[in-house]
Amino acid sequence: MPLWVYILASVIKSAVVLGVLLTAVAYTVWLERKVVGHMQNRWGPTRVGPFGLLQPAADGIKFLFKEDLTPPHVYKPLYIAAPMIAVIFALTSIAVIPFGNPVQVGNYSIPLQITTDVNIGLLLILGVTSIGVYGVALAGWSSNNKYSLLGGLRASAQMVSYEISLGLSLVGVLIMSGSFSLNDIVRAQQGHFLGIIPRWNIFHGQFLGFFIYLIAAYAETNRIPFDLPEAETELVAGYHTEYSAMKFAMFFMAEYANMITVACLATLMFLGGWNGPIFGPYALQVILPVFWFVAKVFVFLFLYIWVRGTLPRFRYDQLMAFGWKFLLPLALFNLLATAIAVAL
Amino acid sequence: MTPNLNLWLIPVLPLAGAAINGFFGRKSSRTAVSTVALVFSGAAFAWALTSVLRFLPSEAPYQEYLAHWIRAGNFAVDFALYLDHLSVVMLLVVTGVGFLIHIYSVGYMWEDPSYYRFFCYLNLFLFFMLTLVLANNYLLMFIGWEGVGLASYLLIGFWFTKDSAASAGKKAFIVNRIGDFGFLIGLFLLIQHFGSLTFTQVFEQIQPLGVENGTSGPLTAVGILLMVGACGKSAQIPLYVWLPDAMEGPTPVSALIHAATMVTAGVYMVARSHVIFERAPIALTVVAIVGTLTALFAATIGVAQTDIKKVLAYSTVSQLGYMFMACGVGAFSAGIFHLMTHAFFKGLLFLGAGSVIHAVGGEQDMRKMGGLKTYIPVTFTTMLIATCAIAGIPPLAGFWSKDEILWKAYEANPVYWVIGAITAFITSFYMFRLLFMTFWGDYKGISVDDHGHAHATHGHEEHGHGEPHESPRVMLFPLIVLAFLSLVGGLVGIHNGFEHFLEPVFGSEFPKAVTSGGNTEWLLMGVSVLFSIAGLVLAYVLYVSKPYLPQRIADSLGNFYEAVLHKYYVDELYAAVFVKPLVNASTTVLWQGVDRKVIDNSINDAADGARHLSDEVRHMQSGNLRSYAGWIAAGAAIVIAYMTWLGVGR
Amino acid sequence: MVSIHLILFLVFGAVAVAGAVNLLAQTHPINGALSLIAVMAALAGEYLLLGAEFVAAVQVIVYAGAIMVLFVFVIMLLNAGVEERTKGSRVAIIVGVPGMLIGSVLVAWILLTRSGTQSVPVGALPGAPTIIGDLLFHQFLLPFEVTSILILIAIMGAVVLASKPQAVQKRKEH
Amino acid sequence: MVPLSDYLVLSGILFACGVAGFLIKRNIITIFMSIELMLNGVNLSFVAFAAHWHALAGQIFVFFVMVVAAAEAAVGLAIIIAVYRARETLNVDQVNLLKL
Repeated sequence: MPLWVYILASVIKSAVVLGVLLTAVAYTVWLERKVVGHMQNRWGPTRVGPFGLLQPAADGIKFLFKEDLTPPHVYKPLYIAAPMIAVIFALTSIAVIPFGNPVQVGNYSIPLQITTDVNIGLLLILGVTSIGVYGVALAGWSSNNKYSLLGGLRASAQMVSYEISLGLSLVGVLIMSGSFSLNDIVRAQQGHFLGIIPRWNIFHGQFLGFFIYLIAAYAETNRIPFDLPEAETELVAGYHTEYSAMKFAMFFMAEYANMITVACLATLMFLGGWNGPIFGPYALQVILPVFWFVAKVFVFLFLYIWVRGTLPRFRYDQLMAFGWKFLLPLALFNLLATAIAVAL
Repeated sequence: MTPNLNLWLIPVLPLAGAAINGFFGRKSSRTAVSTVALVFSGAAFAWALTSVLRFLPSEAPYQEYLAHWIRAGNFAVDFALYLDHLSVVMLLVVTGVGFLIHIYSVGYMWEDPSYYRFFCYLNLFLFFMLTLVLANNYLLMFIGWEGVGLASYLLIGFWFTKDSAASAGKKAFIVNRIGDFGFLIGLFLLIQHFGSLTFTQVFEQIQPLGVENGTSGPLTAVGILLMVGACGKSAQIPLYVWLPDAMEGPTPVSALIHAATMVTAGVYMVARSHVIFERAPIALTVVAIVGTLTALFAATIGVAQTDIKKVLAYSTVSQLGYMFMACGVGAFSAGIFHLMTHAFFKGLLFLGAGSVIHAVGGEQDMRKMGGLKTYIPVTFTTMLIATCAIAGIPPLAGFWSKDEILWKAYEANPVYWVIGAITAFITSFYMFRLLFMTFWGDYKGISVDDHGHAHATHGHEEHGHGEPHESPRVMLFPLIVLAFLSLVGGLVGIHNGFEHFLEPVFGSEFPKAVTSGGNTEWLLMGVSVLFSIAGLVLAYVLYVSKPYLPQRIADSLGNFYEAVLHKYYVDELYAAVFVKPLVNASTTVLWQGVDRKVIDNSINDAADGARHLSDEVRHMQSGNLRSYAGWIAAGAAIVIAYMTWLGVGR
Repeated sequence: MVSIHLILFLVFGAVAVAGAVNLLAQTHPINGALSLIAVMAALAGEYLLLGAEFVAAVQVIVYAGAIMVLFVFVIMLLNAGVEERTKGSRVAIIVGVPGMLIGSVLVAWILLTRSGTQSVPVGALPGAPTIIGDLLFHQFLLPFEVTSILILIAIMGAVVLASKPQAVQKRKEH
Repeated sequence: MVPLSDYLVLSGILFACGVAGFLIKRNIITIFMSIELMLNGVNLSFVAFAAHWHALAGQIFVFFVMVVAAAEAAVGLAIIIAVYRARETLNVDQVNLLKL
């Protein structure tokens, strides 16, 4: 593949993915408001556009034009840098996620992911998300506000704690596929049991792993029931109390982008990635895997929202005790069981 | 090739016994302690006997490699054992007589509060003695040599609360050190010249060498130095002084260590080194002269002693002199023969003396005995046999071996024979003097209830001590066995049977002795028997029929008698010449000068200096982390600079 | 010819050195921590250049993502302020700094004069996770287990050290 | 192609910066971070040597260094917290009672 093709393909892919991602972020917000509204027996946004579909655009415009307040006692460099850090690392991790089988364009096989197939793709995602915590932590600290500080402290402790369970829940999958490459992991999930049940990891002995991943992912993304860093009833708004306008929006974007990344990862690791019934002409064969992928991500996101509409918030000591005393041993057990099963 | 004999068991068994008694004896009953001691020493004897029986058919020496010990360059010493016909004799004597004396001790020591300690030491002694005998190299032999010295020290000073016993132990130890010094230097010379201490290797290298003339050869030096060592261990002039004092120990110890086994180690060592001595005539002459002089000298002292054990001690010294005389004239097998018979009858004499002492309640002065033959008939009978044996009355054991030695001595040089024969006469005289003073006449002892000694005999207080009485059976049994051996032990020497037995070791260098026998030998034999009987008669005259005579003779001899009575003032001479100057020099120069001024002061100065230095340096310990880091950085820089200067990594 | 490898090396190296110097220059510990994170990220880049991709990933996850989070957490927890410029140690300035400088200069001199021109090719040694894992669980199994015990002890030590004395007291009473 | 010595020089610079930080910094947390900087400098030379000598053991070493650094960070930060509780300061110049 000549260099120019490579660069061109990368630019196109980046633009498309970024556009889709940001749109998805915006519409996940809309979806959440809508779904939670219906769950709570109300309508959610309805005014802007049909079914309130233009609501995200309106919100965006509002954030852009709002006055950007900087409180006087903040530590300015970090106060400004923190939301950027958050959003940058949230968006970066999408780079290594593959959406489907490589596409034949002319003579060239173009992989449906921004980077080429990196064989430590999973580790990159973990690394990048683990750095993402700095955004929240620094925001809390630099705001020079005790609510923010508490939120930041909570966020960093919580994310470091649950990252371990998250990582360990993924190791089971890694043992089964024998590779860090996300493409390989998806490829290992092709086929069916008994002709019907897809050979996804969630059905292939990793249900416990998926369960652990699910819980740890909620904690990692600071979502209900683990949204203590921004618990409005006790900390006003946690680490983003002092933020407004676009900086506030950046945290929001980061949170939803992280949700999407986590959902993508769940899809790749446990739900068979883009595997699904494929038929029809070549164009359909190209589109269908992407469709399956997006569908699974959507299901996962819906689960997020559903949980948010259902569960109350944990207390902080419960959160920590749960993470260290229940989830971590469970993850270790899962790892051990998987290793023994594979070894046998 | 001989089958594996597992010789190592023989020394290790007594060691195990010593360990068990030493660690657990304090809490155990006397029966348990004696059972352990007897079982392990008896097992050693039994194993030695079976090993010897399995070994004997072969002529070649048997070697047993156990473990590495020292490997330094080409020099190697191993833990390895060696068995040939010479060691066989020693092995059987040591384990056999040792076992008998163990049995005897059970009775003799029964009342002693440190019963277990005694048997622990005794077993330990057996271990070291067997190591000495079975070693296949000089160094391992030296270990045994030192070990028996240690055991001897411990046992002489067994009643260490008694001053004389403690100092006798020290004396034995220190005098032995002088001999060991010579021995060690001899070993160093061997290493220097032959690069080995293993018997076979050393002797292999010496075999081809010719006989040395003059005094300058290495073999002569080695021989004389080894003889110095033997003098210390075997109580020869000038290092004999410790042995009479060693009688402070319990009597079984005197019998086992200071008569039958340990003191003969020197003879064994000289015989073992016969290859060296045969090629060093000067050294051999030294051995002969020392032996001859000691024999005569000690015998004359023995005449005047009144302590029953002292008489026996000087007799032992004298008999050891005989053995060295034999070795000195090249008749090693005769020496070993006498060693064996001596072990029987001298062991018996000591045990008998112990029985006598036991009978009279701890008294050792013969002047307070007398008339005991009716009280203690068994002891008397066995003592009589032993006395006849040592006096050389045919056909008892001593006659054969002594006659053998005198005959060999005559062949070498008639002067030896003359002195030897005179010594035999004196020996006969003082031994019968002992016998007559002890058993004939009337009992002069008082009915002792309080015996000054903290002896094993103080159990007699329980049943009162009026009449002298016979010892328990456990003590009599060894007496009888040894008496039997003293009776018949010499018969193996008829027709040079013993020499032929030892031929694999010493070679058949005696064809001359067999052929040129005849009249001269018979004549000499007759003369020596005559001398012995003369001694007997003289003793009878002086101490039985005319008991007033000895005092008169003593008076008429005057100063000479005084000198003999005081053992020729040798102890006093040594004290004046060696001990006192040493003590003075140690006190003034070493203690006050070197130790106080040099060593103490330098240590104090060093401590003061360290304190002053610390006073300065401790400012470095400021408690400030960054200062520490600073010192580390500076130190690292110095190391890096030094390594750069050295050119590391170039 | 200036290769892309060299350019990347220089860029990452510049970031690392800048971060390290910034760590020295900044008076506020949180800035120091961020500089250190930058250094670590740049070093991860250097590791990628050297073909040690797994090391690079672990560098980011463990160092930047966990250890430094701990630092930041503690800084936030203790509300560490701007450093006071106390003069507690003359030794560090008078002895330590010159020592450090001399040592560095010597080492640099040795490196630059004696190391020749051997160069390290890009991706010369693929540090693939499988190979590393294989080494770690076979050849280096014992050290691996030992370090796992070490870290277990460290966790317990940290819990004991950092828990409040009253809390320990309370637990004893129960 | 980058000469090995360049990697080593970079690693040396980082290490020297760490040493300097240890010497001139007063805040105990910063000093601790200087130690981490030194460890990172050493790690770089390990990886560079691993690539140069084609020996993966160098990379394995880095893992062990990281593990030790993690353990050290856990314990060290706990100690820092304990010190801060006891003395209400993070300045090492004021934590100097451990002396004669």
